[in-house]
Amino acid sequence: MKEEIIIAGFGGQGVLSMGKILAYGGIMQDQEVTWMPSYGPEMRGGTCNVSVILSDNKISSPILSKFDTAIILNQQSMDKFENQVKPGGLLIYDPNGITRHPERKDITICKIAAVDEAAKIGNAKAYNMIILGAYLKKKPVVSMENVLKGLKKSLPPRHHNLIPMNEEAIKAGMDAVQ
Amino acid sequence: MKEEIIIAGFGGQGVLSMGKILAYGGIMQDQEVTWMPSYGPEMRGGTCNVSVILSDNKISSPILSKFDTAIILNQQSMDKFENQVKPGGLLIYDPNGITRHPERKDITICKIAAVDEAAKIGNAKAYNMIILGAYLKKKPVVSMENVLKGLKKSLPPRHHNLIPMNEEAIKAGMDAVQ
Amino acid sequence: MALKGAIVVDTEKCKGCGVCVANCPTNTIALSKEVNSKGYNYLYMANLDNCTGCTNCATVCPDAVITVYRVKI
Amino acid sequence: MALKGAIVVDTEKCKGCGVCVANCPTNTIALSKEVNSKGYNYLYMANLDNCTGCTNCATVCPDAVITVYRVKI
Amino acid sequence: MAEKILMKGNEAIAYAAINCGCDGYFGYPITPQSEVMETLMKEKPWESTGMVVLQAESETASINMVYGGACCGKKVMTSSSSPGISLMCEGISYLAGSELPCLVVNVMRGGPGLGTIQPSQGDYFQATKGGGHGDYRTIVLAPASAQDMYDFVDLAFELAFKYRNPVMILGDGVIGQMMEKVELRPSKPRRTEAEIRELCSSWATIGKTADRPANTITSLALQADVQERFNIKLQKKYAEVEANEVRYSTYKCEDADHLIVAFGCMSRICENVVEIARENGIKLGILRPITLFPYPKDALNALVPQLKSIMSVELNAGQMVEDIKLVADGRVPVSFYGRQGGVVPSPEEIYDAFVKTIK
Amino acid sequence: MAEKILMKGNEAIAYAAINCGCDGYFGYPITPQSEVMETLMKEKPWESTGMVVLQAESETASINMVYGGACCGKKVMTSSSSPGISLMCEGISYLAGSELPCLVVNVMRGGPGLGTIQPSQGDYFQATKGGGHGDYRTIVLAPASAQDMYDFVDLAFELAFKYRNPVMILGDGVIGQMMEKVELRPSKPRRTEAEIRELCSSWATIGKTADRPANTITSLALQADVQERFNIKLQKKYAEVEANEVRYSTYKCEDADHLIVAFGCMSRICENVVEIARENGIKLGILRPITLFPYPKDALNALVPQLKSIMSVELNAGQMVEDIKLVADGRVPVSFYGRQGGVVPSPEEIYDAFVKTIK
Amino acid sequence: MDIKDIIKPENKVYGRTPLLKDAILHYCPGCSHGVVHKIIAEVIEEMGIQDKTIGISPVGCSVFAYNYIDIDWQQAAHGRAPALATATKRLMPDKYVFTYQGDGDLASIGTAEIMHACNRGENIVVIFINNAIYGMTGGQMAPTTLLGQVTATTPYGRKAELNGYPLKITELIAQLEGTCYVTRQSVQNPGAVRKTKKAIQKAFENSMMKKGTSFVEVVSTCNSGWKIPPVQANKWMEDNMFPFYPLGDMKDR
Amino acid sequence: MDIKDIIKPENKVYGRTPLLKDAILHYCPGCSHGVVHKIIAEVIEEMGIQDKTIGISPVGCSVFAYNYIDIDWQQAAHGRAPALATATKRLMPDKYVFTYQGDGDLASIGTAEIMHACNRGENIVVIFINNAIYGMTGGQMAPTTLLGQVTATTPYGRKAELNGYPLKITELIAQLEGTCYVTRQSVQNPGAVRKTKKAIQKAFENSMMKKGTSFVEVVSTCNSGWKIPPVQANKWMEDNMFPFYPLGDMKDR
Ligand SMILES: Cc1ncc(C[n+]2csc(CCOP(=O)(O)OP(=O)(O)O)c2C)c(N)n1
Ligand SMILES: Cc1ncc(C[n+]2csc(CCOP(=O)(O)OP(=O)(O)O)c2C)c(N)n1
Ligand code: SF4
Ligand code: SF4
Ligand code: SF4
Ligand code: SF4
Ligand code: SF4
Ligand code: SF4
Ligand SMILES: [Mg+2]
Ligand SMILES: [Mg+2]
Repeated sequence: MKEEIIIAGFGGQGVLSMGKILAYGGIMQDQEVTWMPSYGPEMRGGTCNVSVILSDNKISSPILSKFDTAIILNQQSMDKFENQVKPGGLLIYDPNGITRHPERKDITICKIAAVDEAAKIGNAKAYNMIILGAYLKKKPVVSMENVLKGLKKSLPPRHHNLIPMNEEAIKAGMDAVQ
Repeated sequence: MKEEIIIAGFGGQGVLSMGKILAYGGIMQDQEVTWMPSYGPEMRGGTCNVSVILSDNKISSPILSKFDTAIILNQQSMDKFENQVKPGGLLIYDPNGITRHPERKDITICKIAAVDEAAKIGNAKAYNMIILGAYLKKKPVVSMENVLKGLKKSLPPRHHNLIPMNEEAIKAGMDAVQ
Repeated sequence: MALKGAIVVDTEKCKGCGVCVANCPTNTIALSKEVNSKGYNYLYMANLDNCTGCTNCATVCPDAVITVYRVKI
Repeated sequence: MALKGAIVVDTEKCKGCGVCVANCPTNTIALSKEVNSKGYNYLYMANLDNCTGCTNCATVCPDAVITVYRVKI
Repeated sequence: MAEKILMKGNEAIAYAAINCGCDGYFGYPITPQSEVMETLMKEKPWESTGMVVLQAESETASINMVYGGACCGKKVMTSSSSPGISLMCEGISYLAGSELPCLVVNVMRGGPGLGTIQPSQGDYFQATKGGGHGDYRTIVLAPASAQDMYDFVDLAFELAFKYRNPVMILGDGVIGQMMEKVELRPSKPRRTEAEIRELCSSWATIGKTADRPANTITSLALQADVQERFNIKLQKKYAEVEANEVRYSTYKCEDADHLIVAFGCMSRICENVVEIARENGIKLGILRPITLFPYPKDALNALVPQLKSIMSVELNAGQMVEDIKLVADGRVPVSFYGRQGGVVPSPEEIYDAFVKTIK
Repeated sequence: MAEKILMKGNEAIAYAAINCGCDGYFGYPITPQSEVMETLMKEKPWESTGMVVLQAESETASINMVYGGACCGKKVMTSSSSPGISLMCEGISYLAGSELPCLVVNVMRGGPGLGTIQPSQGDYFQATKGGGHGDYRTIVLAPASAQDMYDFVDLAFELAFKYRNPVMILGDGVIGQMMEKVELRPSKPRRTEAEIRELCSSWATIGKTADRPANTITSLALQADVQERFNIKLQKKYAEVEANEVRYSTYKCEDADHLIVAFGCMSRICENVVEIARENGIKLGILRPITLFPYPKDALNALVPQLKSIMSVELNAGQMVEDIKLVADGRVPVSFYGRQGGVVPSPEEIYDAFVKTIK
Repeated sequence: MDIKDIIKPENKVYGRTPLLKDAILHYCPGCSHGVVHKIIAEVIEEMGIQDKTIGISPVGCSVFAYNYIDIDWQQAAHGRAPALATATKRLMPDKYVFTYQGDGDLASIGTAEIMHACNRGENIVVIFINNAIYGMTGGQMAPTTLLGQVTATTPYGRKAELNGYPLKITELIAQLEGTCYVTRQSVQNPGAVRKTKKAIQKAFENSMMKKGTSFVEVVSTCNSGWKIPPVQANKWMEDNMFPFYPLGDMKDR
Repeated sequence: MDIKDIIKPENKVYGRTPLLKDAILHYCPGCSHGVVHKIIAEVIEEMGIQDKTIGISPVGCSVFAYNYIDIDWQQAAHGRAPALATATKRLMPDKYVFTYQGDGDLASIGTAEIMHACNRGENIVVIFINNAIYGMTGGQMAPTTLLGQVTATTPYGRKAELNGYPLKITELIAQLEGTCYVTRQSVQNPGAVRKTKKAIQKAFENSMMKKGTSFVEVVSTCNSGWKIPPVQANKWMEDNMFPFYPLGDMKDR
């Protein structure tokens, strides 16, 4: 199994940590993983993305130009990454803030209004977990158990109390897509 | 014509300026010249030498291991340069401060007690000009006229009044050797 | 003689930092619920009538997105 | 009770700077006419009897070439 | 099995330092490597192993703190990125000229000048031929994974002390910023004072005792002949390093007709190029130099007879390719493919470039 | 005929600067080149041509003052010796990365570290492959006489402005300290404000006027692709320099069976070696690269077919020899003879070494 | 009176100076850099010296100052802006030359350059943005970081024994013979902004009078680095920075 | 009484400390460096800390200090001795660590390093030889060169407009929170030598008490650089340097 994912949006949307949880989930099921962020100076407001690879075998290039899945959270990222999804691949996006919806016909496109979902469960910070849930529903590359293990690994112990809330959000995300 | 000279002694004996006057003399008679000093940090007390080449043709290497003439003003320099005089060459030295006199038989050796001569003419600062005189007497590679022109060039204008005194010292040096 | 003012905000350039709001003496301004294309809750005149055109908001705005108008009435 | 002193100079290491001479309160010391192997006019006790062994000369000598001896008489 | 932790290459450097008994880290923030110091500061090793961690006022100060620490026989290190390393050139030359062990990590970004903070390999020349003045060499290790970043720290200190020479880990923004699984090694304690005395008392400035003459660390010789004797000794040491410390790996070279030479992150990316080539029936292999100095000349030389072409793939305008050509010496065509300024090429792109060279 | 004056190479640099209309000198004392600034200070050009001369607080400051002056379209320069040049590595990379014209003089001494103040050519790699980070080049001129030191200053500024690139004069202690006759050239006035405006207003920071957009001198690009486009442009410029600006001289190469390649003071010393060889019936010639970047590859390449051997003679452990080998590419054996640490070999010594290589 | 009637060109009392280019500032929301940029642009505009002013931007968040103020700019290496300014002013003495530097740039890596430029009395203006942190690289400790302050490299708060003391570099600068005007200001409210603007104008004026170096520190916020939202950051600054870095003129000759 | 009777081991009241190696100092006749070396050696000897002391020599005439004082030495790059000392002391806190630096080394190229080491309060000793010139490289202007003073790079005398002002770096250092003891001394006569020796001893003692940095400036002569014979050089120093660089303690905590 090999899954190559790009997650892209604004800084502050939790893009990087979503990728990290996914990567840790991969480790929990004994996979090879890479997590490669775009990085820039500190100033807020720019776009931000991370590519994550989960694979049963050694990973050569962590730099990708085609992805199995693209998770897209703003318009700039849509412009950049829509065409980088492999034919037959998956594109998940939050329509909030999107002015031009994806047009490709050769891939699966999946909308998740995560801002609204987050508002529903009353937790704006869980935004990225809802997206993650939607993704895992579509592609269960990591089991819920391993995601939670990964969450535990990637959060400092003093934040472990937040895990149940995150689990809830992931589930909400799963429920919000078909 | 090509003359390769090393002048060596303590810092403060006027070694460098003697070489400079000689080099300027060469220029006055339209020769090619190089003047290559040993150089070190500022601290006083070390030895100091300069090699001067006067030549009718372009000078390739300014770095020499054999000399036509060696002018030697202290024991360390004697130890270092006696053997670097070409067979048939000239070695001029001031016995003052020399503990081991030169031993070579295949070169012309010429003593000049310049400290004493300087005392005679009552001008310790003219020490190096006396030596220069002795050398020019032995090897008139530069005419007195050109030496004086060279002196003029190498002294800043405000010191031009010292030229006659220097001329006198050169002549005293000439007279002091056979 | 009173002063009456109004401001115009370049909402696309506003970053919703709120520094202006904190410095408005008349409680005229607030940050919108909506976001601009950069995702910021931009500034708007919440209480149109309050503004005296004192320029405080514009003076402190780091992004120089406020223009202030004032008339004497 | 008077003090009487004497100094010993490491003449080969002396550089003839004269700083000691300037600091001798008893006019004991002077620089020689002769030079050492480095070409320096080294220090010597010119007025043997004057020295009180005050150590001034040695204290200021940059080359630490003076040893001072003193007796009470 | 040891625990495997997801971490950035930069974090791996920090954990490895604590874990292998490093005595001191001195650095100055610069992207893309600031996580090295930040991780150390978070971990507070001064409370556990006693390791000193200090944010210096500049890279110039950092490298000279490293110099001071190295004089004491301590395992000391710094890390920076390209412009910061340029500021260390004088200091690195001093360290080499004083035969001091230390570790310098360069997580390269695109240059010249302020450039970009994106990944690059533009400092190959600087690292391998000496950015500073004079004839010196640093041993240069090129990591290709977070695990390498971790493992090379200990290796670097071993080599640094074995040869009393600065060692550089020459990474790049990809390797520094990417997270991967890292397997932690058994930890080594810091050397005790007694151990340092035993190992280094012939040269280190740890306090002159009655049983030995005073130690002086210096790179100065006023006399040219003294300096030359020292230079010759240095060159001998470098020859020894070249004889003993070459490290490299190969990938599908046994039957290769064509060879890509690539180091660091590019060697990984090129593994995908090999797959594509082989799918297309072209027998391509990879030589990955792990040490850039000493360069794996013999390994490359041994491959030359079987090869029809060599291509150097680098994140720069063509630097290592010179070292390849010096080995190939006209026996096989050597080409170059590179991207600059922080752009990292995809395997497909490299393959296309490669195919063109063999047509 | 112009006046011929006896002067040191270092003094020649100073007089040439004043004479060719240099606008500013910024430097920091270091042996063996301090006479450059001292001569300028004695001559007080600020009272004659208006040239600014400033003793900076360090080499780091010097090169950044040069950066500032160069931004203004001024002819500015600095000089130093090996350790000081290492401190300028970041600055030189910035200058190259911002495409700024300037002159940097390196009067090399023996390294690494504090080393010795005696002559050396140990900074060849640093000068030609970039001591600083990133892919940049400086144009490098290697003087072999005081006259060269004088003449190359003007040439350096011409090239620097033609290509908007830093130019380095790479001398050594012999050339800097030796006095020779120097023929002064007709003097050029400093450029007027109007001339600078005419020549440089498309890029220089001389005050934004209404007729043009503001000028910014920077070497920064956050986006990798922007940076790469810039890097490619730089490389094109360097290729142009390589095509147009190669300078070299040959000595008795017409019938040569053997070739010595040597630059700077060594090229002169090797002329004596040629004499000795020819007295012994060996047809030896010399290729003297005058520009070290661009390297005279074509000239060397053209000689290769007639040659039985090439020897590189350098005051270092073997640096330029790599550039020779890259050209020779296995077609003719290339050997190396060098002395280090400030030792300058005599012609006899070099001849002996040469004879051994052809036996 | 309708708002439409107020918003008319003739009623405009404050607007964006044309010296600010049209670009969106890349700074974080609420960052002090923006305010200082704006008032520099206003001063240059009001003095009518756009064609005579050369700015020198640092390495730090404000590296891109050249994208915002419509004058000729030089972008200096980290810490070296005063060296560039020195040469620029000496070579073009009729120009207004200013550096714009952060606390890491000016008070850490660039300590030697700022001290010596000020000590030489270069006729330049130095604008010093003291936000007690390295903004651009992600919030590491600066020389001016307060004791106890949490940063990426002092995650448990700055401690003197481990990290040294906060450096009052402006106090030192004020004592150098070469400086003529040294002041510390801030920009968190309208009054402060106006004072800072006056200080900057005075500094520019000084630089043509050959009086020496004028140095304007602006105590600033870095809400991203501090991890405090903009409005609270201003408050934190008043409560914590001002006692240690008191505002006011230190020298005015 | 015959001189032979006086010159006996039991009458010896002052002699060369065994901590000075047998080598001839390479300094010019009368150079202050020699005197300071001697008293440092005496202090180390008297405190019995030869095996606990690490010296750090600068680039400058005193680069070769390691040839004279019989302790372990590090030879620093020009200006960087405080960086070496910082690491050395932090890594070996039970050692006495001192730097020995000239005015070019400490106050010019090394400005950032000395300011920050002192500001961090490193528990080290700094001995600062202020001879108002660059001795080693042939007498160029130093930051501390007086106005009007002739040097190789100020042949017409230092002028503030061209060359900047003389820098009183010690006064600045005294204001840094990290320093505990800052004093200015000299060594031109026996009394001065004894005072300087006491100051150096105090500085060494401080460094084990974790009080911060101790800084001892010694106003010195460079007769070669000044082109004034040794004895007159001392006089010139008293007449010209002391008014500008007044002797005495500036700080003692
Ligand atoms: C030589 C060098 N070292 C380090 C860096 C990385 N760097 C960029 S900005 C910066 C510090 C910025 O802090 P400050 O000067 O306070 O400016 P701010 O961002 O806070 O406005 C550093 C260390 C660099 N670019 N160059
Ligand atoms: C990086 C560097 N720059 C310059 C020099 C040259 N240099 C050697 S000593 C020195 C200055 C010495 O002056 P100072 O520090 O006052 O010591 P002094 O000789 O007066 O005791 C200089 C500039 C150097 N060795 N290295
Ligand atoms: S201060 Fe400016 S940027 Fe901030 S919210 Fe107000 S208008 Fe918007
Ligand atoms: S101009 Fe004054 S009153 Fe009007 S919104 Fe702005 S701050 Fe408030
Ligand atoms: S002070 Fe010392 S070196 Fe100087 S003259 Fe006296 S004894 Fe000799
Ligand atoms: S000990 Fe005192 S009295 Fe004797 S020579 Fe020395 S200074 Fe003079
Ligand atoms: S990181 Fe700090 S200084 Fe930089 S833009 Fe953001 S708030 Fe301003
Ligand atoms: S040059 Fe000056 S500082 Fe150096 S040894 Fe001579 S007198 Fe002393
Ligand atoms: Mg800051
Ligand atoms: Mg000095």
